[in-house]
Amino acid sequence: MAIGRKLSNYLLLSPAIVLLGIFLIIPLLFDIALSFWTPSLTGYLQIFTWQNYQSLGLPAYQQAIATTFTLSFETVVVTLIFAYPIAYTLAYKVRSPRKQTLILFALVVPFLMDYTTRTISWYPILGLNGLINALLMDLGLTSSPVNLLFNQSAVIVVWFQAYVLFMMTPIFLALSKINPSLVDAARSLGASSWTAFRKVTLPLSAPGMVVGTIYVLVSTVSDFPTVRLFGRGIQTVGLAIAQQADGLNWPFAAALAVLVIVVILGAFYVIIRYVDLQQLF
Amino acid sequence: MAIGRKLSNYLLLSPAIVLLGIFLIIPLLFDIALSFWTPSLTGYLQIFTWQNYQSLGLPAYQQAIATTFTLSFETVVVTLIFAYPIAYTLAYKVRSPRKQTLILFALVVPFLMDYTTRTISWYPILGLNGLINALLMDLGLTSSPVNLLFNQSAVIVVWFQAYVLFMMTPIFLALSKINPSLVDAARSLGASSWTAFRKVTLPLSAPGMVVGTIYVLVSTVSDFPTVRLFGRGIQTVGLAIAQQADGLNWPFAAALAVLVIVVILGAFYVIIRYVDLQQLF
Amino acid sequence: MEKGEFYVIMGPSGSGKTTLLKCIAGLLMPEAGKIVLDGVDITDVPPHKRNTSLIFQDYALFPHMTVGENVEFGLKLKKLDKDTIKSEVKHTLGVIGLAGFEDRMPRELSGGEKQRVAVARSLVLKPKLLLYDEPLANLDYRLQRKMEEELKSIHEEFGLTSVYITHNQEQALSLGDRLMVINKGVIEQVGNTDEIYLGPENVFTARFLGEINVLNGKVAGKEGEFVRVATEEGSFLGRGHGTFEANAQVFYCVRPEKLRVGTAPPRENSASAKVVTTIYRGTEAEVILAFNHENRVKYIAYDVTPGTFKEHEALNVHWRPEDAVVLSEVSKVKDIDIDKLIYGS
Amino acid sequence: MEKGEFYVIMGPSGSGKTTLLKCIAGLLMPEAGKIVLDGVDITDVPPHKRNTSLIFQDYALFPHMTVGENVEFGLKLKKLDKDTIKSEVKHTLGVIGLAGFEDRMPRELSGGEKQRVAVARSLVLKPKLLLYDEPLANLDYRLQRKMEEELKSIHEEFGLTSVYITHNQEQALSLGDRLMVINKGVIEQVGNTDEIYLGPENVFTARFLGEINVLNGKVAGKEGEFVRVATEEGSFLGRGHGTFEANAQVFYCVRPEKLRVGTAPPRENSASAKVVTTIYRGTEAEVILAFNHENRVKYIAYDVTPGTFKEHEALNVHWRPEDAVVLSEVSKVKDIDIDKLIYGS
Repeated sequence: MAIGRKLSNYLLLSPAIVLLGIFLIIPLLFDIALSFWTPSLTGYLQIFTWQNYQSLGLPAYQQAIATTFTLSFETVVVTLIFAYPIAYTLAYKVRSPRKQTLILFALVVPFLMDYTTRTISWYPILGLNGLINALLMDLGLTSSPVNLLFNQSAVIVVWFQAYVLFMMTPIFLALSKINPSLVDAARSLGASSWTAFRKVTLPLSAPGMVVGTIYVLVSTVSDFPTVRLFGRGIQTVGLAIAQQADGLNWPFAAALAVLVIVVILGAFYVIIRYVDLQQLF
Repeated sequence: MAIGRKLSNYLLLSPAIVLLGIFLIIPLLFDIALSFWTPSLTGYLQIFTWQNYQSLGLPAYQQAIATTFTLSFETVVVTLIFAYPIAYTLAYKVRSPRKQTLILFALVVPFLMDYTTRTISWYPILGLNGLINALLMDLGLTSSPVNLLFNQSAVIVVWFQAYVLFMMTPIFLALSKINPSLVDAARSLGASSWTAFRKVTLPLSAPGMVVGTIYVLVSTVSDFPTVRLFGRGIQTVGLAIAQQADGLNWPFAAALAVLVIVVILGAFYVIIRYVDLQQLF
Repeated sequence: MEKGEFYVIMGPSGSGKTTLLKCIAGLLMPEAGKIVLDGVDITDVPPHKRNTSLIFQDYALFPHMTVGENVEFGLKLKKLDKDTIKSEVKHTLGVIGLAGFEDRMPRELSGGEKQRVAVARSLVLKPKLLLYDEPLANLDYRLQRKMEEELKSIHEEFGLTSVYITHNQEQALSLGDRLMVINKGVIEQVGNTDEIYLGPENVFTARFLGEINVLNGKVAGKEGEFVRVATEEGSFLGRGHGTFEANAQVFYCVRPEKLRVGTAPPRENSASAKVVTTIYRGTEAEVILAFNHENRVKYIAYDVTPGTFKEHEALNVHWRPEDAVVLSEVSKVKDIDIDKLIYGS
Repeated sequence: MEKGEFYVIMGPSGSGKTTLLKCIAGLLMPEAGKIVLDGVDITDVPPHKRNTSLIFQDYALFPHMTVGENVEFGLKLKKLDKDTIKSEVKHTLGVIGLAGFEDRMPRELSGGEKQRVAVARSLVLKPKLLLYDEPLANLDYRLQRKMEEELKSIHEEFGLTSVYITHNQEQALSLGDRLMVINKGVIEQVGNTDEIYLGPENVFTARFLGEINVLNGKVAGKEGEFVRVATEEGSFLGRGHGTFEANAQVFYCVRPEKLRVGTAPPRENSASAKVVTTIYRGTEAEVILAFNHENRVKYIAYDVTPGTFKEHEALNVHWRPEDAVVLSEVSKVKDIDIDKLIYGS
């Protein structure tokens, strides 16, 4: 009887598993296979080669890889610095759950903006004739317009706007879960507010920061349109993949994508190891 | 003293609020303003006009709006149907939290694939010489290759793969929060397994379904590259916005974006009203 | 189990109480054995067709339904007509003291009110068997006592056969007609509550049903209906359970409220002792006494004023032979740590 | 509050107990008034410089630290050297019976063990004032009784001045040297525990500290040290608190364990009554009696066997004038529903 039930559970589940396999795993496996095939004018030939991976070693791509992870890492740091205090305020200073929901909802609305429009909204703000330059010149801080677009800072600013919510939400959830007595307990045991925050709140909210970091990392690494629009001349892996794919060199694009997966998994592993060592879960 | 503390809280918070204002609210306001300005060859002139909104009434755009929401709605339905049983199995049949975490993690890995690569992985699967056609012809189910690409179904399939996790995660979280005694209680009060599911589990997991629906809705409406690559000839609002922005008709692109926001907010409102009426929160 | 009875199953955490109850309710399948209700084997009948109803420790009220909808849940599934349902719900809510609460949501109720709704929800179905899974465990002590009285009077009013599981001896003693003590899935003793309280068959049952003083000793002989036990502190008489061989290792047990204290000269079943410490609770006092050989016993005194017992004061303790029980067995389960089972740590 | 005392603050939920404790610990600011410790006004001193330590109801152990790290948390902040810290932690864990638990994580502990770690964590700092916020509320009844004894002996061993808040009258009576009863932020009564139990100043305090029978009546005169009260059921004598005018509305209160039952001819302070219902708990019985005019009282009988009291049986109830209290006030707070405050519903 018990075995029968277990079996029927698995049978019920099997169409779902098959679908998951087709839609999630097969493209991944295909991507890996593709990265070992030979490029051709029509896309690829099913002939094994190491060539695509060897090309990754070219200085241009090493440079792109370095730029990508530097940019992503900087974005993670910036979003973390700004998302944490907002999440903290929302979790601890806004008492009523109703107000919390309302504020979270209000924060989500700007994210409903279409991707393209959100992006073009930045030109009139950061551009040579844009809002900020007008402001700077009105205040007499500069006599001629400053170029605020088309550099790494511009990319980070746009990414910050696009992904800060992905950092804030998990931190907010992690902070909400912390029993407020713990901070009182630390205070009562002789810790100052700051020490209590450092020894109790911060380590207990680390899982939220880890999840937010992963979200931002994954999102920024493959977001090539922003780099194309705001970082002219900057080459990232995501952009390189898009260029290779446009040029029908799919196998090399696939190899670049595999590289990204490996690096992110590596980052996961390091973060989780570190967090686990600190006994946070 | 109490007032002093409150004030210092707000002061501490103010840089964060200012930044949020700049990075989240200003682009939104700018987008709305833009939608009332006059298009010009260089982008826009700050002259008020209703023209952009009047253009929304053109049959071509009405068609695009209808197509967009039909496609998004179908994707929501498909992801819901497949994500629910998987989330259910994960929440109730996989007992150990450790296994749950591992499975969730395994499901996330395919999403680490770069956007471009994930997309091009579908050509060799769905294409005329692709895996599925080879399979169909080997099995003798068809004599000549079937065109599986470049139609609405192809777009939905790709979106399903890209966004099913956004549907599954909130449903999984909502299901995990349900006290398992509730189903036992319903059974013990005379409900069959199916009735217990329908009257207890399903309504209590509705908030997860609502959140998942919102995620998928928002993501698909503005995802124009997938439509461009897999739905040749299909016109959606996201695509139209990108085309107008490319053609430097920013004000009209902005008006389209405002329309999307209004429609999604309307959908939110209806969903939340309905869910609230059923007393689910 | 007889019809109309209030049957209490008692055991420490992890003794299999809840598992047993869920097997009866059909929510779990027994690995072996049969479940028979009214002469019919219901082992393979699904829970919703069993005519049993389980009341949960955590209330398990449906949070998305009003109190009224919770209570009518089972009736609606029986497809009764609307007016009948409405009047039944109203009547039952009245009986449990929540008249007019139909439109409240569970989250608006206090712990005691939630518990009452949970009881009403099962009661309204008039099941053949009402199963209670430690329903008062999450309430505070005063409310527990009050709810005990209410459950007892509901039981008398509706006359439904009830099975109640708990690890709380006070509830077991005050609610049960009949009592089953279980431990790690093994039945330790079954009987009327007062029979078990006064005549436990082993040390586990004795200690689990309330505090009891235990002295180790050896059988010294039989004297009429009593057994004489030689302990470190002297040789005492008590009622024996089972047969006793001379010199067999036994446990000599007396409940703290059965001890008497005085300065009279030593008689049968008496010993001198010193006060170690005293805890006063209103006019009741719990006195820890040490005998000459340092064995400690607890004595409960009623109607005393603080200061009645002084530390190190010498007293004479005595008790009647019929109030002492001589036991040869610790438990039917081997190698258990009774303290751990009782205090859960 | 004196040095070394065990001071209990007792009140119903929402009476401001926890707020008061948090003000003492510095975690909240009082809106008015001062907090003085050892003659120094500490109202504006931040919590970590107060030398007070609070033990929380929900234990509040740091989940990301081992038991050892939890206990040494406060010592490390004092920047003591490592060896001192290690030996202090070891000693304190030994005292509370958790020697060798240093490397366990809080999630691996049972409720009672968590509570002990929470106590150890505060104890190890030897604060001037140890504050307990209902630390036993989440434990089961037996474990509560056991932990009460342990807390009492820890208090005696360390001699730290302690403030303990609770809404449980048993804990208040068994732990406290001195007791303060508060209600909605107002102090109802302060005194030694037995003084308050036997001489409550108003009905709220009387009922809150344990069960008590209350009859409404009018002052009929003074007789020596006693006040005569005319009630529906007769005219009775009792100790009065305060001054009483003739014909003033008063409450005549007797605790259930102070009633005596017999068939002797009526004397002073006696009335005939009928048994309504009886609940047996082991050898103790709780008997509800109805007087001639249907006023009900509770009587607690010790050392009886089930069946001693029969329904509708007529009895004669009597009690000593010094065991009855005549009160003129319900509470210092106006318009309260005592039942709701006591049972929380």
